[in-house]
Amino acid sequence: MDAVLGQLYAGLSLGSVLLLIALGLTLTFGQMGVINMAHGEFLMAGAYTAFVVQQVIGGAGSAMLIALPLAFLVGGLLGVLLETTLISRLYHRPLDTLLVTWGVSLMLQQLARDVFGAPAVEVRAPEWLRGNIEVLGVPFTTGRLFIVVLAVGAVAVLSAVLRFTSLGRRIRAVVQSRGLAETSGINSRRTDRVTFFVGSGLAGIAGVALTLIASTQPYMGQTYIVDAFLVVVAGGIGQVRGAVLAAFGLGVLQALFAYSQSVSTAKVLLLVCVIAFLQLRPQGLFSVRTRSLV
Amino acid sequence: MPKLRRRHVGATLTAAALVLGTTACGSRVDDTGEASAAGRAESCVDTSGDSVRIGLLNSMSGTMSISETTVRRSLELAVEEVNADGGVLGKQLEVVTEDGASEPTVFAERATKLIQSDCVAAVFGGWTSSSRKAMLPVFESNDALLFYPVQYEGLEASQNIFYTGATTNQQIIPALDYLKDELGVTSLHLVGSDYVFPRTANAIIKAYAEEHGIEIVGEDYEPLGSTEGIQTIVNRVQGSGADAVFNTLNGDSNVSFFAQYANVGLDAEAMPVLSVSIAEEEVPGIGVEKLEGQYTAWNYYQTVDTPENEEFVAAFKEAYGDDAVTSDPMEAAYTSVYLWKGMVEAAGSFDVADVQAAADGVGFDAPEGPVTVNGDNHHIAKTALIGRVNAEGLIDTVWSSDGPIDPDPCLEGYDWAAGMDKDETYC
Amino acid sequence: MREDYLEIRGLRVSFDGFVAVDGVDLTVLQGDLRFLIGPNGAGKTTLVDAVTGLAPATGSATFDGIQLLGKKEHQIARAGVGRTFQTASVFDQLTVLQNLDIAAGARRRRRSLLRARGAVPGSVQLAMETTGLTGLQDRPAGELAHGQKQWLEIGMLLVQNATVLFLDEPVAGMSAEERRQTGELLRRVRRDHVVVVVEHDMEFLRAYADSVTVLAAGTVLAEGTYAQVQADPRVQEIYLGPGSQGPGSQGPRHQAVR
Amino acid sequence: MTRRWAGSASVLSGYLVAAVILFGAAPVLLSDFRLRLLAQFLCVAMVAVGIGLAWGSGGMLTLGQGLFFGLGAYIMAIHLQLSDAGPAGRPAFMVTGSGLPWWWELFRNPVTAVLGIIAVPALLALLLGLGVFRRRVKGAYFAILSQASAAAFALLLISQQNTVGGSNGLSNFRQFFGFALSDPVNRRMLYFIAAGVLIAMVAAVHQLRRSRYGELLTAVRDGEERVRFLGYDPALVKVLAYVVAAVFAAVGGALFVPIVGIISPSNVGVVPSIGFLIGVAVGGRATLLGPVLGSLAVSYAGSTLSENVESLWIYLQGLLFVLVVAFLPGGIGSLGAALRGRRRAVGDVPGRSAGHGPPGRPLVDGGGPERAPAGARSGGV
Repeated sequence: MDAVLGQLYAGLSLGSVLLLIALGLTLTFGQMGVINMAHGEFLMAGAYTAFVVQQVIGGAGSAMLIALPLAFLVGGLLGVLLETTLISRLYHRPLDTLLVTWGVSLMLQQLARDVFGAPAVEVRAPEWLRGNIEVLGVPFTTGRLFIVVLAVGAVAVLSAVLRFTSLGRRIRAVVQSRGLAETSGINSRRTDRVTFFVGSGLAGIAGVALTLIASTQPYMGQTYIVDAFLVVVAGGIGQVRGAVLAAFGLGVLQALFAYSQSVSTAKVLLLVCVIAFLQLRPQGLFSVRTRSLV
Repeated sequence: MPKLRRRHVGATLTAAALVLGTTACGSRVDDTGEASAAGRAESCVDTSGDSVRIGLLNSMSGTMSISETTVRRSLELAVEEVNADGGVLGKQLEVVTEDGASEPTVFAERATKLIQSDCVAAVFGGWTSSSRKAMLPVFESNDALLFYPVQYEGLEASQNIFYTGATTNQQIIPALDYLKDELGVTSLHLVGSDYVFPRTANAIIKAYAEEHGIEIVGEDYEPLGSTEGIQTIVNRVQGSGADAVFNTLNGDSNVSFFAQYANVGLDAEAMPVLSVSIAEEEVPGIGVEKLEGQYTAWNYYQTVDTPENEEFVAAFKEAYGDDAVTSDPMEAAYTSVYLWKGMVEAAGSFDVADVQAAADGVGFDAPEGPVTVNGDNHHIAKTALIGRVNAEGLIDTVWSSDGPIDPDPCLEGYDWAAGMDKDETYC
Repeated sequence: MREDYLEIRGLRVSFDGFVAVDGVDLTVLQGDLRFLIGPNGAGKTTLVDAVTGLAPATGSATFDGIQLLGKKEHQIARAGVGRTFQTASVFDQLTVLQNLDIAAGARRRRRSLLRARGAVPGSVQLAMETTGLTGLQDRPAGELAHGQKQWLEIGMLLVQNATVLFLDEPVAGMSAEERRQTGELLRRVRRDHVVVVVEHDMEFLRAYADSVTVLAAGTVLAEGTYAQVQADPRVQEIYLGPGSQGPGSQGPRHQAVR
Repeated sequence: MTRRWAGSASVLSGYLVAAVILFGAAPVLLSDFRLRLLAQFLCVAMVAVGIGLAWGSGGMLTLGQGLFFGLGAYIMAIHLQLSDAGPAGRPAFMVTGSGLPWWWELFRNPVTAVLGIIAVPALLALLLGLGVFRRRVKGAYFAILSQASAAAFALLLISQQNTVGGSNGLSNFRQFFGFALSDPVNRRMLYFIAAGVLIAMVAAVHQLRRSRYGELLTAVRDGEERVRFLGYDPALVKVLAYVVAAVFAAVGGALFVPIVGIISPSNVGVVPSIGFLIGVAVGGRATLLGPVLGSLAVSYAGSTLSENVESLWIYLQGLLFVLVVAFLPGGIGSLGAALRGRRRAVGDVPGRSAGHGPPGRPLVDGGGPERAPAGARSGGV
């Protein structure tokens, strides 16, 4: 029982990490058809933001709180920079954005290496994010709990924005039909930029969260990007609820496989599951009925 | 028109086939019986001038560059010292550097280049087992010399490689002795990265444990560079109730492992972790407070109290800044240059065969203490040290073996290892 | 000569609860140039989609005794039912000849696919002559004028050996002269094909339609000759009446389903 | 017609030049070391030829060719290990393993090994391709799935320490079908084999491209939905190109093993799989020779530049990807044509203008593959 509960929690926390990364991806993928391989490097930028903030102000507790919004800003600005300089030229060639952003990600990794050095740097977790809360004899580590909360919060805020604000309505309109949205007076170019900002900003936040459980080093983004894309594909493009279900589903599945088999086998099984799943639902869990995407 | 074109394509292919056909076939394995005897390239090492070339082959890019950059630095430091001291056999060492790019095939390619194009007398470098395995056939078929500076899984003894890091009986087995005798451990959980060193080390540990009545309560592997399964692994470790953890995780997985380990409320008191792949330079990235009090097994620490080490650390800090730390692989690399120098001078020649013949018994007062080359298996006798991480992030020696331990890469001196599968080429 | 006909009975298409086509019956005979009209959202294109396999539907649509519903697009095409699209969708990178050759080739034996094309196949030659594209055979389709692209599409239908042709707004965006030529082309084609044209252009309709079916809100509102349909008060009310869309109006191309 | 003539003439002279360089000049001018390196590059170029067909002509961006490269390489490596070990022998590396896995035995025989190198990847590609293309998974979905499959394959290999050497992979081969690998004459023979195979592959793709199938493949790339309504099943059309690309990658991998002397999971994962694409993009994905030449140039640049200025090559690699894909989707070869095209058609859509490539074959503009004809699924109700 303990073991099952512990593994469910492991799955939940892994799912939260994947969700934080995949949320931004699914937004940009859904709205613009852009596959941003540099998304992982925005995550890395967020993690290094946390490191820099900690170096500057020292106190780990306040540093984490300052780093979160700052990392959102850093990730977002990097995203907008990428969008305006390169991606905006490639909207009609989605597969090419994949390759171009891969090139960007290579350069960003090397840049991080040259600036911060190759070895991992330490971002100390604040006092209140160390240790655990024990429930039913299972230790729920507060650091991972924080990530779960962060992910749930991000989903809540994002859903609220999409549903209730005019920005959200614009985004949904563009996702469903770019042409129609444009003819009804929505500046889709500006909406794209805002979406990219938000999506990349979320990666920045995910980066800060990752410093609690993983090492902060130039290649950290690469470790997660493939899994995050699997979440996007399984969830259905442009679907927040799909991403949520897919992230937690894949997270829990992986944790259970890892417990019963081994960690490596778990990842292989996971991929097999996703391919099998796409046989049943090629559009992912949820799909938007659009006339532009065939 | 299409016909014309097809005919030309056909002509090209025929030409290709002709060229293939007329190429005289080289020796067949059956012809000579022994493949390696055939057509070995002649050495092109030039020792006529007042300098001689050596190659430094380390990963300066890619994931392994984190560790290998520091090895490169200590190699360069040693070469500088040797040159300042008059060189080897009166010849200055001229360094040719290459990047292994954390990629075994690149190691093989660059090793070939160093031997065949740059005509170096010896190559120093490599870190991962896969890089060594990739280079091994290159050095054997070209009959050249590689000095490999990292502790590894043993069970190999090529005549063209000198292994200046520890083999398993100089690191893993003393660590197990320590856990059993000094800490009274009766059950162990094995945690490692998913690659050859942890898997082989754990095979040895399991054989040892069976002989000495230690229970292995769990064995988990995390893919290299990954952190996603760490939470599951720590869950399992905590649930296993083991007396101690034997940790062969490599690199960044350690960061995640120790953070999670501390967060679920485990520490060195509750369940000590003995790591064999965490050295001084990894400590800051993991976090000193998470590691404090945990154990490591090596043959050298920065805190080792010998006059040679005092000089080594001082020279290193002078060259690379006060924050620079020294570690076991760095020291082993530094030592390897001096050992080669000793062998060449004992042989009075740079020739590979002469150096191999003169290698046995060549010694050096290394920073870690006295070391001696074993001419049979090309490993070196060295002292095992168990250490604990202190509050400054350095490692203090808490136990050491009685003097240097003779290298035994094939574990021939251990009855309990007799049943293990071994590489018949070398063991 | 055998008379082919397309027979649709009780066709129903719904998307997420919205019924786009609601119990349509339609019979089109060979030699009859049938026009399908109706206001935006009437279900014209959806009907074509359903019969050609793009939209899942219930009911029945048979041609030559073969049930078309439930088959995959390429199987329906092989059964002899072809279509064009509102936006000309020819292969821009390929030449006119290549476009037609591909359209003509679905029944070729697999092995012949691996060889290069030797001489121009007769059916392709004929189609180029019929559509007036002979002189342009080596021109990439992407470089053709708008009208020429539409003709190329029709040509592709012809060489495809389709007996039932669905044409979705074939004259949209064409000049008057191009429309006339297209109309003549359709007249030539109808003799040995079942032809259904979805069209908004009333002038064109009046000039070339043999018969007209009016759809509204997913059902058949009226059917008959142009004059009969025009005289129908219900049709006038929803479509041709004063104040509604005049002749030639095409309406927006992309209407939302919901 | 004249354009066709010009095209065939230039392609023809390309063959001749390639044959002269590969069989004549290179072996004479290059040292053994450089020749070995060139042979290694030729193996990578074989993968590129396949990608050129699948991606350039067929629009399938396959980010997982490492999977097939690895399959071919590992089968070859297993065979070489077994021949080294002698009849009924066991390869030396299996130090912690218990016994020889049964599937190793399949590749002990040289004939079954060669068949396996072709058949295993072909079958896998057929199954994967049918599963994916039948369900109309394409574009980005397909790219991501193929990438994930390469990642999973690498992980699987790493976790199989006992059977395929784990992260160390397989190495230390002594012979190639009975010929000693330490003999420079035999190494030269390996180079000639690689060169011959590469030229044969280019010729095969050449024939495919000018065949009706090639035209059909391009049609599927530019309008998969439209092709369906002409009575073809696009899944079958795509699967063939995908299988051919897989087999080419596998053969490249199989020859890579004796030439380089090692195969390990780091040669098959995500990074090397994308690495195969750089050369194809640089050389011009939709041209016949672009993928080969681009791949060779990129391999050479990578090897030369990183020999001493390590980080520079990483930046340059990234920059190449960005500049070529974003601004020259037709590859370097289309640079001149792109400039001319831009001058000629001022009002042209950016990105499309790069489409007019070398004479003879229509060259894809970068936008072609993914842009389905808008009409295919649109239209009012």
